[in-house]
Amino acid sequence: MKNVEEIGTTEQGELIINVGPQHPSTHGVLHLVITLDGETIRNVEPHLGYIHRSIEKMCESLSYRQFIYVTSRMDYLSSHINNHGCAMCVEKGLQIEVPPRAKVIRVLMDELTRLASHQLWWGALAMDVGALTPFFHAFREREMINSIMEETCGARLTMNYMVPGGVMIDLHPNFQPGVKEFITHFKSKIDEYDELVTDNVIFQNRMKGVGTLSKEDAISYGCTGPTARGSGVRCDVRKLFPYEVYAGLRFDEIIETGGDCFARYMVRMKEMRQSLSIIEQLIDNIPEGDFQAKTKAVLKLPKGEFYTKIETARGEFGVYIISEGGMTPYRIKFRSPGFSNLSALNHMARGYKIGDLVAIMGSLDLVIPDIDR
Amino acid sequence: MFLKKYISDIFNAVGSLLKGMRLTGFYFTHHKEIITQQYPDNREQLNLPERFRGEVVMLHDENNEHACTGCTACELACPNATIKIITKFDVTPEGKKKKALDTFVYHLELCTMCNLCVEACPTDAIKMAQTFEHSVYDRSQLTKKLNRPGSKIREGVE
Amino acid sequence: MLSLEGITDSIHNWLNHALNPTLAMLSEFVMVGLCVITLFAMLGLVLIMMERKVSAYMQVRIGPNRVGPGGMFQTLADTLKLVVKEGLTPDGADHFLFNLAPFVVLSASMLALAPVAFAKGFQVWDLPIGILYVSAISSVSVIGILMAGWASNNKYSLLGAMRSGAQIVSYELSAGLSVLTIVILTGSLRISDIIQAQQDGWWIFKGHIPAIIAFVIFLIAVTAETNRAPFDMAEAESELTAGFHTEYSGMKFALFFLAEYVNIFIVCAIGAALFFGGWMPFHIGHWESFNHIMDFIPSSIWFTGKTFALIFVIMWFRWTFPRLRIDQLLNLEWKYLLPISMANLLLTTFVAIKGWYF
Amino acid sequence: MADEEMNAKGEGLKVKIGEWLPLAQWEEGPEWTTLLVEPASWPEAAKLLRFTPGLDFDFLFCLTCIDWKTHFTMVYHFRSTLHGHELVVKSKLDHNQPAIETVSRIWRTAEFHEREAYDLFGVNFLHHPDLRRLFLTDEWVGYPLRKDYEDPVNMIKL
Repeated sequence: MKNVEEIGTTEQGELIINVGPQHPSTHGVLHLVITLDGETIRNVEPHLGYIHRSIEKMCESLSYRQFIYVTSRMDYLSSHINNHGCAMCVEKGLQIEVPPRAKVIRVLMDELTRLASHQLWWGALAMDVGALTPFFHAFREREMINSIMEETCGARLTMNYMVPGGVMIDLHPNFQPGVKEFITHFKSKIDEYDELVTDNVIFQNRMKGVGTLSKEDAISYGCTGPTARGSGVRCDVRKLFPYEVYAGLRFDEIIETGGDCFARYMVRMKEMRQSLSIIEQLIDNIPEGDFQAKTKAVLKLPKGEFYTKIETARGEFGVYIISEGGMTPYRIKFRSPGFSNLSALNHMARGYKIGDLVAIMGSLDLVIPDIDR
Repeated sequence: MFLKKYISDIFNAVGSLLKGMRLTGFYFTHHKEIITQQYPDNREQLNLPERFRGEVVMLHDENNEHACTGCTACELACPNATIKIITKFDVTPEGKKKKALDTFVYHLELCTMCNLCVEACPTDAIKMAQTFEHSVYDRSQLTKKLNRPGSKIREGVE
Repeated sequence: MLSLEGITDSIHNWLNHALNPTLAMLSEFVMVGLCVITLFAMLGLVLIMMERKVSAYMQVRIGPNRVGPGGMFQTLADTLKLVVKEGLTPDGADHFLFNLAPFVVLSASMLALAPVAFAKGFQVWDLPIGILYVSAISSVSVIGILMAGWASNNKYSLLGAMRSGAQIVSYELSAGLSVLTIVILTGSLRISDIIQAQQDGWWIFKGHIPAIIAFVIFLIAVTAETNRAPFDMAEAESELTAGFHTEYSGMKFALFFLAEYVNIFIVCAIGAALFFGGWMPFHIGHWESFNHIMDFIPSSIWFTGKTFALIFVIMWFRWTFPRLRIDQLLNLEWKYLLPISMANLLLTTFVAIKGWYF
Repeated sequence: MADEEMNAKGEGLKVKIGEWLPLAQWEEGPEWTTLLVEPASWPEAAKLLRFTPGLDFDFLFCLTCIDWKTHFTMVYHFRSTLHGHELVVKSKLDHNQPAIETVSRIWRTAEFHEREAYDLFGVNFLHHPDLRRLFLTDEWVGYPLRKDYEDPVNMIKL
């Protein structure tokens, strides 16, 4: 039998373990090489690229109408918001004024997507720390949102509903009743979420004081979204650089100062309630009118550079289009929130236990296609 | 003081655990809450919304006529080269040559159901169908010809 | 009547009558062995089915419902699949230990079955130190787990096995101490004595506060000792993929699985014997008529009911709680359970000396 | 944010940076205040941008590279979480041997973003702590996001 030295240890006798690319808690094909001293983590090194499709290169050969749908495949849990960001960037280049109805529909869809994404995250996080039941409870509510999406957009996950100038199809007549039913249903269920997971003493012990990220580090590592807001950084694009109708809405930017997994957890839990309130404010106030602005059949962005940012469920998603005036972008850069958040993982996980690594990854809400692009 | 905190800690912890157990206990006893859909059995009750995007189909009326002019707008709109339109030249009664559709080739295996082709079609010749059970035993079966054999363009569609 | 009382005696008498004592004993061995193996298979099937149904209902699902009526034969089908599956041994593994480990684990749980009283007068071996024997044997299974983890030549397995070692060694203590509570009240280690002592009421009622505390600690400790969630450190599928049995497949994996469920059954049977009177019907003091009515329900049904109720509670834990971290797990034992059970032991001694129990 | 306000902020920034970098060059962009930096002076400029009171660009939210066939342009997007102003820094790199000083010690997020740019564009970041391929395998030949990159296997021409 081989001795331990031959099977992968460092000079200090630390154990090197591959977590992933196929591992139950990496939620995809993330590959982490972790160095362990007993149960304690000494180093985490992410190896990326298992589903790198070079979407940025792909987009260079797609027209401005076509490239939007590809971005659903990046952060598939907030595909609406990704599409929205791309559509906004094209509109900025073409100076298209989006009709008010389309704006409201877009915001509604964004918030529903955010809710669905956070629900899945909640279930997956609970599963990571070992409770399997919340996963199914989360999917029960997510299913309602998916059905609403399916009815209006025609698909459940990669909707491709946003087009430059508005949305593809008008809202389905069942949309408003469906969303209202969902709101009443979810309001009671979100309290159950707290009962089942948030208040649980085991869960709190697993999350509190684990994976702390200070405010300075969060900024330096470029963290955005709930990850940074859990460390006390104001970074909600909806508040800092309001787009669409967010400026006229009443909602709070959730800031927690703990910086640990529990703070990030609470940010997302509270954000779900904020999203609910945004949807409530808008659902009865959808203005009448066009759902799409008149656009040319072939879109050509003027020569120049265009950057838009949008708040996805994971953080700030940036679209950077460099146009040479042709039918296709000269270069596109997608600033994905997960990529920057992941870069802080090593800093956060060092010194904690293996079980904590799983909890930290869960609290970062990583979506691997978003990181790999 | 330490002992008091120690004991109250234990009681709070047990209380929070019991709260969770009450919830799972509730679902254990209330079978009406079950949301499972027994999929292959409930095909009859399964109502997919009319907008659901399953695959691209071409609409044919009772005279086996469609509305496709072979303009290739869908082919250009498609991001994945899913659609290939082969055109031919028909001779109109006036003796003029006119471009018409010969074969509408649709590669279902490449399609991402993005609906851009349907949006692009000027004559509403194609639409999205609600079928979703697309599995076949051979990949070549996924390449489909959407216009039916012997079909021709409807009168008056330009 | 479903009562098994006397059946064993008549078989014993008949065998001794027909054969010479050695042969009689040998044939009894064979019969008991066959019974235990059958029981194992049955327990595995029933408990896995139960687990899947319990989890399904708690997770708003239906659970297995395709094979047989209501999915009853699902586990049978799964077992069939596992039996015909190839049992792989990894290249770098220590072949001998790797293949031995599942049998060690299974034998340990088989041995622990000996003193369990299934019904009135239906017990494999009523040895005078029954309780001690069970706690001793149940720690043998950790050797099997360590063996499996080491021999797999897989770092996940090794970590799982090490965790399991630390965990079982520490939780033995509080499990043992909580068992001692009842031993003090009864004054005997023999299981049949403990059950007889509950003729006028179960210990959980008769022993009031100390017994209840001991019961709660016992429940937590045995959940940990059988490696069940929320203490499933050794498996921890979201951290260590599958822990010590990562590399096992086919029947060898099935043996681990089976041993886990049989262990649950045994600890719950012991728990039922200690705190709920085992096969003893529900008796209240000297209400002779009430006790008499209760006696009409056969003792085997009492035993099964109590054991399965306890098993259900342990399953309920699993499908509600998140997993603890390894250091929190040890903290819970050394900072909470152990001091409390020691204090409880003192309290029990005091109560027992003063005779303040019913 | 209104355009006038943005412009005012941009002008203010220009003045402030001009105090520290007298030779600063500006590019007229539609949206951002854009500072052009020579690769040689980038290390000092980066420190200035990060640590000068009143500038405090502590948040590097986007780092990318553009292949202009004749040269590369590194683009850094900065924001100050204290003051809320934003700045774009561009640096022109040689096409044959693109190299620029790393900023991963000033902004930790740059470590990953620079590895990405190295991986996909082949820009050499000097003194980077761990400059390796991030997405692609170590044996990969070429830099996929360059305009002259050809890969007959993985790239499908439509």
